[in-house]
Order: sequence, then structure tokens, then C-alpha cells
Amino acid sequence: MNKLKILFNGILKENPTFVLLIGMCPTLATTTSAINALGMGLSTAFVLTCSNIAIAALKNFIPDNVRIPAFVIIIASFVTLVQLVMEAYVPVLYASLGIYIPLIVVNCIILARAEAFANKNSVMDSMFDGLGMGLGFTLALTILGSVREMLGSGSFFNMKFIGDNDGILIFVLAPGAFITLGYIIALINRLSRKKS
Amino acid sequence: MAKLDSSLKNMVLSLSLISFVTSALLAGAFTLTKDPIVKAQMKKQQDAIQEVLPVKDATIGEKVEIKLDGMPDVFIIYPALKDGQLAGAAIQTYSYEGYGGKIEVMVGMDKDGVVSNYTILSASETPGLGSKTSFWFKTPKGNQDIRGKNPAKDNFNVKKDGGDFDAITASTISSRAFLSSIRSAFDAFKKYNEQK
Amino acid sequence: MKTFNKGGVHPQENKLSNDSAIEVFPLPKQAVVFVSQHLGAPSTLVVQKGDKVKVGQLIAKAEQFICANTHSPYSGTVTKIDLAADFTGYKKLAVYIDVEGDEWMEGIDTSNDIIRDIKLDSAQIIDKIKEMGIVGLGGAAFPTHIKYMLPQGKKADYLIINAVECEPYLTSDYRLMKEKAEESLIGIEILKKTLNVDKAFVGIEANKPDAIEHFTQLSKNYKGIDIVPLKTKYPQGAEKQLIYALTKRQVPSGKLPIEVGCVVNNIGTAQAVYNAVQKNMPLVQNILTLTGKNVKQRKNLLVRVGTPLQSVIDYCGGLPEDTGKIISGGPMMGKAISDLSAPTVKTTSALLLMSKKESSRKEETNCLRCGKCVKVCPMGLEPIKIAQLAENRLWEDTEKAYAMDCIECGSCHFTCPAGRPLLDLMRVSKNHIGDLRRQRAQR
Amino acid sequence: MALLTVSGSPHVQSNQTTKKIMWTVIIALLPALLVSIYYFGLDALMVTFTSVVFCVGFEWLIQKFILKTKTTIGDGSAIITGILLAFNLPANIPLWIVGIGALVAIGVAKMSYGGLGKNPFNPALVGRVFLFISFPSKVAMSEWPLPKPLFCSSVSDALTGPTPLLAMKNGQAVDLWNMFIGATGGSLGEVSAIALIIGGLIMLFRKVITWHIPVSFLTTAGVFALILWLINPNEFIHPAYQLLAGGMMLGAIFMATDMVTSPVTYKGQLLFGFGCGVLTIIFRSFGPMPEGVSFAILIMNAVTPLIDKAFKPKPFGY
Amino acid sequence: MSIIIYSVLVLVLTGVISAVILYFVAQKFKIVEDPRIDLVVEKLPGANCGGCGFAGCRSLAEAIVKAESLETLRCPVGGDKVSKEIANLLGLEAVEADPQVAVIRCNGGKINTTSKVQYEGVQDCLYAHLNMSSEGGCPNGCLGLGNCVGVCAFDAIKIDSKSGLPVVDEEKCVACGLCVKTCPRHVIELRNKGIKNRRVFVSCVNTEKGALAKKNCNVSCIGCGKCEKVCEFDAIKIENNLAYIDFNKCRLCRKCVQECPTGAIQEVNFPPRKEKSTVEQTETIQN
Repeated sequence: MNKLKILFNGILKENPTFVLLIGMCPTLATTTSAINALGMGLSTAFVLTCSNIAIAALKNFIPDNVRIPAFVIIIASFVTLVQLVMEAYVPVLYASLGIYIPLIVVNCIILARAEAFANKNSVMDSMFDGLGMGLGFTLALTILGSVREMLGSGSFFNMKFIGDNDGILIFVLAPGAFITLGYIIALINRLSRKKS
Repeated sequence: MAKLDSSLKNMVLSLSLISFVTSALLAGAFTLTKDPIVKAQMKKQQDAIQEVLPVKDATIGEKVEIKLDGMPDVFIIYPALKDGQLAGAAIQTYSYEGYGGKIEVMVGMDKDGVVSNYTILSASETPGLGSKTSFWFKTPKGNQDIRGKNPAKDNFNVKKDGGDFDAITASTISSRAFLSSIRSAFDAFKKYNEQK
Repeated sequence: MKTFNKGGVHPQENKLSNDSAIEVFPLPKQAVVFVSQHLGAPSTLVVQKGDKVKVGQLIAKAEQFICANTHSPYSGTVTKIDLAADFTGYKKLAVYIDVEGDEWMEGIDTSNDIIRDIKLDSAQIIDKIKEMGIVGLGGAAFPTHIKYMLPQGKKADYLIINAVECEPYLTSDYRLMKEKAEESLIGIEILKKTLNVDKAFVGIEANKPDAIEHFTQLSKNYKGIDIVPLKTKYPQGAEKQLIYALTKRQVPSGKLPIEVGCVVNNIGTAQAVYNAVQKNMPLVQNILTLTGKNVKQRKNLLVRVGTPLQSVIDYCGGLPEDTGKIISGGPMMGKAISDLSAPTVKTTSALLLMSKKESSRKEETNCLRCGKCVKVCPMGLEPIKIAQLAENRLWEDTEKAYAMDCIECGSCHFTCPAGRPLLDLMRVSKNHIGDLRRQRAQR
Repeated sequence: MALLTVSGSPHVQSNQTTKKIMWTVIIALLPALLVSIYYFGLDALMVTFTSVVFCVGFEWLIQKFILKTKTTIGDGSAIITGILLAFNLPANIPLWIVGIGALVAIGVAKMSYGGLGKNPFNPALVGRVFLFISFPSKVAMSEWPLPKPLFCSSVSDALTGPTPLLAMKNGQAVDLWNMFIGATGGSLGEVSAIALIIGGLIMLFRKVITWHIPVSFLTTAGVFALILWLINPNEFIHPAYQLLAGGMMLGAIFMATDMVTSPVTYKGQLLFGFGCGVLTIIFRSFGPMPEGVSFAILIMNAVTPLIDKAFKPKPFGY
Repeated sequence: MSIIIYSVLVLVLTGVISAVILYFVAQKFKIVEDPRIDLVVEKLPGANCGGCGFAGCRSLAEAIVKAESLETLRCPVGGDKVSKEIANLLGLEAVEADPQVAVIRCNGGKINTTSKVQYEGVQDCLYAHLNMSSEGGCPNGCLGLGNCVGVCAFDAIKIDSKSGLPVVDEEKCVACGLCVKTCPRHVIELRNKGIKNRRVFVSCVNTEKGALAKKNCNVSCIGCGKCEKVCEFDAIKIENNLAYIDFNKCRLCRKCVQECPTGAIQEVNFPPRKEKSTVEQTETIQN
């Protein structure tokens, strides 16, 4: 029960993108299409889960004063791992996510969860937290990516649905990311306020 | 186990151990993925060459690097040999005049310079506008299609500059850059033929 | 033509009662006289229930520094000493007098003779002003003698007489200037002597040309009194603005006019000083304008202090049908009256009856950021910003936005096309800032 | 007798209201609208009508169902946004795009910030720029309908051609007089300088705007263009054409003077106009696109709070 | 293989160097803050309402840590529970106080007074207070413009649209006292919640003489003194024509409620009375 709570906490109540508003750089940059967003989300989720597990396991071994460098090394290793694997086996996705993969290192979701959760909780809890946060992030990114893709390119996961039409281009561009994110957050705030 | 103190010994030990383990891990991963990565990159290159070549089932000859006067980078020519004869070439060309900087194009020509096909290798043009170059100039519509045209005879410029081709609506700059890269490719190919 | 440097508005003048000469208001049967009618510490009552009083008899004595005497405006019997509602509805200590005849105290000259000779010296004049309970009739009711007891090391260069009457509708000062010009000039002369200055400016707004002419004619007999016509612009009569218009001196924020060597008094006060010093007459009556678009008989009345407002209105034909608001003072700075049973006080210079339509506020809409309030503010403030801060209850920030410098002239509220209650919010913030400052002082 | 009212002073107010200001602006916009109908036919009227209906409709819907506040469509501000948005669009634009533009102008640029008076950017300009970026092939700055005789054709056979600015960039000649009266290609409301100036005078006379922003905008643009022209008359456009072409007049008179999004003080307004002028000429002369007025004004809108802060009046007595 | 050695070497070396640097930097710039402040902050509710008289929860915590007794330092929101926890934490003596709740001491409103004037302007009690006594004429009573609502951080006060008076939600009210401070007329008072949340209090603050008060408001306290006489516990005092019930002495006998001729005394959360007395009471109110 408790584990489930941790899991859903990341997906819904403390969704990193829509509620905590952390990790904005990849959120805005990689959500031009749903598939890119999904790829980025899953890679982040993988790194997040792994780093949370590793850090939770090592937390007593790492003295407080060097915890940040230690965390960063651990996170960076997992990111590099993901990058290498991706480049080797899914070159298409690697090409479109490009420079954003290394940026996962400085995605503050990961360091924030390491610092705020994994450093204080057990390995199992941390795993579920990482998983929940990662899935929440993936979910948010996919929603954002889908909306932007649908409005901007008139397609959904690369399936065109309004034929030859161009779509509203601005949603594929950077300002569209801000506008979409802003309105989704507004919507979520409104719904959650209504609930309470 | 209680958390370790932040003493000098502990800090150095913990950080170096973590560094050691992760670096070893990464180096291992790197060695493992090295070959697949190279293979993937090769495949991409090969696919691009095969896509643009004017003749099918040709053998690809030794690649030749051509330097043009006043151009910063080299152009790479992959000659296509059919029955030992030069049947055309795939030329990796570029232009720095794009809206988002450099665009890299793989263009195929027969031995006279008639464009057979092209594919964009890398570009950071505006999505939805400049990025339309990837299909615009091979769509048989109006004066768009460059396939079957020869830079020796046809004017590879946009209409606005007195050329033969329709620019992409609202992205004249990307169109200009693309066409200029094709012109450069033709020049490089000419030089290659002369050298031979 | 001289005027102040920043902002200002020009509301419709509506000087409807310009032509009605000052009438003496008949004595009421019963009167209610507030014990304290000035700004400052309360006065101490010196009469008791059942006492017989005469006109001009002291009924409350000033025992503290910023305080003024109150005299009985009537002769008769004190029937009750109790709380009575003032026109805002709050209760204050008052003396109820049953009026019997009109018997003045001995020594008070009630004749119309004009006495030009000033016999007293400066200190004696100040004592006299204090004794006669003169307060500033411009509206603030600040005890006048305090202004003339200059602080150590300060010297006055100019006496400034405010005869601007920039408020729409009001005409009491105008009538005073027309009918009692000589007396006012002697009053100014007395004040000049008190301050020991050579120069007095009388600022009059240009929309009263005949008053300016009349005064200029008469002032030739008096050395050192300059009649200065000023541009018709509200709030020309605000103290700091008037000083700037006449002398180009800026009173520093939070300081008194004496800081730049000026003492400002209302023309009505000057006339009251004349009465006090030359005729020994305490401040028991003043000129009151009763006006309004729908009023049947618009009048300028000489009214004793303590007359019930209702009887004044009845005298002029009663309340018009559609009256929506009754204002004590002018439409820009006057206070709305909520209780008509209240009596007049020393500073009641006008009763303005406005119809519902004229006085009701515009519908409020969102601020358009048109900036008109900033442009009309004579103090160079940003009412729009202060109002926004006040709406968000950020009192410390309103203080930093100089809300305390607001002179509450109402130009911003007047001009706002969106009908924002700018001055309301400004006053709210001033009150809260006052609280804050008090808290700070305690710490 | 009715109850007496009690309130704080002042008890009188000027007779200017938000509604009056807005309707004066609408009246001031009419000359330009008539000219556009004359030159672009019923299409122009159709686009304007659609834009106004959508703007007012969206404002009403948002206030009624999303914000659940009192509806304020009666104040006319949505109508102004609608007309101005239409003025920035070509006459042959598909009407559904006008609808999207209205949704962005009202929904995104105005109501998201809390409605009238709270929007940092001019809603009509935001709508226009949004459309311009989103549908480059349809609202592009290159091909615009050319003027044609009154009431003669429908969208399908509309003639298109380059606007004066683009023509000049390409070195073609344009007639100055035609640009002044409005017989050129362009968006609905920007073509006729004279109609816009008449509208500006109406607003100036009714004290809805002051001269500061338009004059400083146009003067700055003119002087800056003159300097560039003197440096190189072949590459840069003559200042007279700069002032009359494109959205310069529309921007200077109706867009930049929007009270909500421009500075409050006179000095600030002068600086605002200066910024708009310089940016416009920079965008026009050195940018990739022929037009730059909208972007210049939007950028200056963003700077407005800073200008207000820098040019706040000095309080009396300090 | 060399690649592994190189990467290991580079990374380990970087790690060692940064660890050494960090160690010395940490030694040099060690900040000593009383760790108990954080512990106390954790115990506090964290609403930053300012009810304790400090700017926020952290300021209170700092003061508590420094203080030697908790006498004046109390979080009104957290109440005894928090007080005890903090006391245990710091080894101090907990100061107990009964839980309190805000009560509105005015029952005039729109129902029991008739408007004599109409107020127009900013909906702010302080401002209305400066301009007039009140719409109904009572110079002491509630103005109903809701400054208390605006200031409440716990959403515990609402203006009842029918009566025009504020209503305190007992569940939500934490007795922080902000509304008490903000009310320009001092209508709101913090009173002990009482046994089973039952309270008896005089719902009036008018200090005018009986006849005057009665003229403006049907339910004003007229200072007649009947309640004072009937009270067996000496809990009621009349001062300035106004009765006040001391909640420390009141035993909730409710005799005063029956005695009051105007119905100014309120009883809260009591079970309904027997048939007969209810009739009596409504009659007196109607009179």
C-alpha cells in the first residue's frame, strides 16, 4: 500500500512537470512530437529509477559533504550508459533527441529526487519513487508532446489525421511549448482545486 | 549502518571508490557498444547513399574528399560503379546559409550531373517551415522538383533570385541554402571528374 | 497666470450661488454645540447643566497645547450636557442650549463699524486669537494661534491668504470677498503684523474676476498685500500647491509650510481674526453656502455654530425630492453627511445637496492603465500603483510609493474613466501606514 | 425619500468612461474600414465581421463559462480587438483562420491575464503574430491581395501581389500617392495612410490618446530611415515610403497607443515611441522579413513596465 | 583495454582531488546554526499566519529556541499539542491554555437594523468606519464589509449574505487572532471554546445608552443589568452600558439568556430547550 502511494505520488499528486515544475529544459525542448516526448520521458525514467536505487543503496557510504559530486557521478554514468545503448540500438530516436540525452544529467528532477528522497529512504521506496516520478514525467511529456503534435502537425504519433494541412505551426516551435504547458498546468490546477 | 562522517579519509575514499566503479562500468559499456554504434552510423550513411544513387545495385567505390576554393569543409564523393564504369555518385554536401546554420545534404547525381535524389543528413531549420526541405524539392508539383534537373543547364536558384525553382512558402532562406548546397555538390563533382 | 506645477483637473465650476448676498440665518429654538470643534486635544467643559449663557461666553476651555476655546453662540439656558451625533453619526460631547433672545457678552462689538487701527502687538494678537477660539476655516479646523507661534529658529517670509475657493459649487469665500473685503484686508494686516512680515499674497482663482478687481482696488490702501490671480484649476487651493503657485517654493514632504517661510490661512480665517482682534468677537458664526443643482433657494447664510443642519435646509426650501447625497463642504473634498440632525460646527462652510444621479459613482471597470490619474496628481504620485498595492494589502509598499504624501484632493478619482475608487484606496493605505508607523514607534 | 448615500470624497466624477473611450476608438477605426471595403470589396467586410463576432463571442464565452465573472463585452474593447485583428489580416484569408486568431487574441492574450486592462501585450497584435507564425503560407508577408474595384469578386479570384514594402525590397517602383490613399496591396486596415490619420485625429481630438506615442514613433522611424537612406540609398528604402508603407501608420496610431500596453507618463510614452520606431526600421532593413511593426510594438509592450518604473513621476516635495 | 584504464584513472583522480578540496572548503566555511530551530519549525503548523505575533513560523521558532520559558511564546494555531511537543523538545515547561475560537459580538446586520443611509465605495471596513457610523446608525457594530474575511488565512470566516454579518466556521477557526486585530470596531473576540464547544456571550458591543442603542438595533445590549443580577457566578459585568460575560467564570447556566429583554445574549451549541421556554424567548425577541 505504502509503495503504491509513493508510486502514484510521483505520477499524480507531485507530478514533476505539472505540479513541481522541475526539469523544464527537456520538457520544453523535446516535446515537439509525441514519440520524441515518450522517448525522452522513458530515458529519464530509467535513469531516475536506476540512480535512485543506487543512491539509496550507497547513501550511508557517502559522507554528506561529497554527496553532490557523488550523486552527479552516479547519475552521469547512467545517462552515458543510456546514451551509448541508444546510439547503438535505436539510432533514429537518438538522432531526434540528440543533445537532450546528455542533458538528463542536469535535469533537476533526478538530482532533486536523489537529494530529497533517495538520500533519506530505503532502496525499495526509492525505486518506487524513481519509477513514479519517472512515469509521471513521461506521462506529462507525452501529453504535452501529443497536444503539440496534434495542434502543430496535425498528427498523433506520426499518424496524420488532417491530411495535407499544415497544422498550427507555432505549437511545434518553442513559444508553442510554453503556451501548451501553461494551459495544461492551468487546467490541472483548476481541476485539482475543484476536487479539494 | 550509520552514515559516514565527513572526514577527509571517508570523503576521499568514498568519492574515489564511486568514481572507480562507475568509470570501470562505463568503460566496459563503451567497449561493448563501440561496434554497434559504428555499425549504426555506417548503416545510416549507406542507406542515404543507396537512397540517392541514380542507379540501383551499383558498387560503391572508394570515397573521395574534394576541397573547393573558398569553402571551409570538404565534400565527400561516393562514386557509384556499375560494371566498373562510373555511373554516378552520391555527394555529401553542405551549406552554412541555412536559417539554423549548417545543413548537410546527401545528393545523388548521374555522371552528367543530373540530380537523381537527395536526402537531408542534418539540419536545424525551423520545424514545419525550413524542415520542409526534406521533401519539398522532390515533390512533383509546380516548379519544385529538382530531380531530373541538371545544375549545368538549369538555374539552381529560387524564383525570387531569378532561378527556376519555387521556394518553400515562407522559408526562402532555407530554400536558398538547400539549392546552394546542390550547386556546391555539382561543383565538387565536376572537380572530381576533372581530377580523374 | 500663476499656477502649480503638476497635474490638476478642471471639474465643472457650478458656482450657482454666486449672486445671492449673505443672509443672516434666524436663531433656532434649540441648539447643540459640540465641546470640541477643532483638530487636536479636546477642550475642557466649563459650564454646567442649568447655567445661563450669553453669546460669546466661554463654554469650553483649551487646556492643552493644540487646542482651542469654544464659546456659546447663543444666549439661553444649558439644558443638557450629553453626547450628540455629528454628521457622520458618531457621538461627541455637546452642550444643548435652549435659545432665549440674543444677548451678547459685554465688550463684544456687534456693530458694522470698521475699525482700522491695530492697537495690539504681536504677542497680544496671538493671545487674542487663542482666546477667541479661532480655528482654520479652510476645512481642517486647526487652531490658528498655533500657526503663529513660530518654532524656534524659523522665520516667516510671506503670509499667504487662501482665497482660491477652487472647489466647485462653494461661494462663501467669494461672497465674503465681495461683502467684507475691507474687514478681511484688515484681518490680513493683523496677521502680517503678528508674523512680522512685509509681504502677504492673496491668491484668488481667475474665475472670480470681480472679486479680484474689488480686492485689488481696496488693497491699494494697504502696503504689502499682493492680490494674485491664479489659473482656474483644481486643487489650486491646496496648501502646498498654493505656496508653489505663489512663491515657487516646494514644501518638503512631511513638513509644514513654515519650513519654506510661509504661513497659510484662509480668507475666512483672516476675517474671523479681524472680528476677534478688533471687535473682541469669538468665532461663533460663519458663512455657509447652501447649494446644489435642484435646491430651490441657493443661499449664502451667516449661520451661528450649533444650528441643526435640517433647519438650514428647511430654510432654503427643504430637501429636493431626488437628493441622493448631502455633503458638508465641496464636492471634491467634502464629507458626506449621514445624519441631518447634527448641528453645524465652526468649519461648516457649505451644504451641498446633490441628486442621486449627479452624486452616484460610475460603474467600476478594470483599470485601463490610461495613466490619467498619474497625470492629474498634483503631488506627482502614482495613484494607480498605490491603489493596486492597497487592493493586495501591501501596506509597506504603498508607503514606499509615497502614499503618505497624498493630499486627498480627489483629482485621481475624479478623472478615472474606469471609475476606480482610487482615493478610497489611498486613504485606506494611509490609515494602515499610520498603524504601521505606530507599531514601529512602539518597538 | 430614498436613503442618503455616504461615501468618501470626491463626490463628482468626470464624464469620461471606459465605454466612451472604447467607442471613440471604434469610430476612429471606421474611416480605415470604409477604405478597405472600397478597395478589397466584401471580403474585407466579411473578414472584419467574422473577426469582431469571434472576438466578442470568445470574450463572452470565457467570462460566462470559464471565469464566471460579469460579462463586459458591452465596453467595446473586444470589438476594437476584433477590428484591429482584421485590419492586420489579408482580405483573402480563410475565415476559420480568423477565428483561431480571435481565440488567441482574446483567449490567450487578453482573458488569460484577467481581461481588459491586465494584458501585457496588445491582443490584436498577439493574434496577428500567432497567425503569422502558425500559418506562414496563408498569412505570409509576401503575397497580399491587390486592390480591385468595389464589390466585384470573391475570394477565389482575388489577385495577389507583393506589398509595397516587398516590392521595394526587390527594387520595384511604387507610387507614393497610391500608398497615401490606400490603393496598394496589404492587409485590410494598413493600406490607407490618410484614413488612419483621420482616425488618429478623431482620437486626439476626443482626448483618447495623446500625441506623444504616434509622433515619437513616426519621427524616430523617419529620421532613422533617413539616416540609413543617406548612407546607402540603393540598399535602404526612402523614409517617405517607410512611413507610408506597411503597418507603420496603423501601428503608430492604433496599436502602439493602446493605453493598456503603453507607458503611463509622457516621457515614458516618448521613449516607447522611440523604441518602436528604431526597432521597426531595424527589423525592416536588416531582418529576413519585409515588415517589423508588430514585432517592434510587442517587444516595446514587454518593456513597458520597465519604462514605467524608470519614468515614474517625481513626487512633489522631494 | 587502455580506454578502461584511462577513464578509470581520470575519474578516480578527479574524485580524489574534488574530495580533498571539498573537505578543506567545508572545514573553512562551516556554519553553525542552532539545529533546534529546524526541529521547532517542523513542529509548528507552517501556516505563517502571524497569529503568534511574529512574522512567520520560523521567526517564532527562533524566538522559542532563544527563550527560557514558553510563557509568551505560543502558537495559537497549534494549541496545547504543539506547545507540549516543543516543550518536550527543548526541555521547557509547557504553558497550557484552553482552546479558543473567534466569536462575532454583533447581531445587528441587515436583519435587526434598518438602514438609514447607504454606503458606497471601497468594500473595506476601515474605510467605511472613517466615513460613517454605520448604515444602520450603530457606531460600534459590525460593518459587514469583510476585512476579517480577507485577513483570515484559514478560510474560517464568511460573510452571511442574508444577515450581512460574518460567520465563524468553528471547525476551521484556529484562534490566531488576526481578525480580532484587523476589525476596526473590535467586534470580534477570542473566547474559550468551552465545554462541548458551548458558549454564552453578549453579542453586542454598543456602548450607547439603552434607548439610543435600542433605537438603531433590535438586539442590542441596553445595559439594563438584569443579567448581572441573575448571574450566580459573578461572571457578568456592566460597563459603559454594555454587559460582558467573563468566560473564565461563566458556568453556562444560561439564566442570563432567558433574562435578557433584547436577546443580545447568545448561546451556542446547546441542545434545544424545553418547549415552553423557547416560546418565551422568541416572544421576547419579537417584542
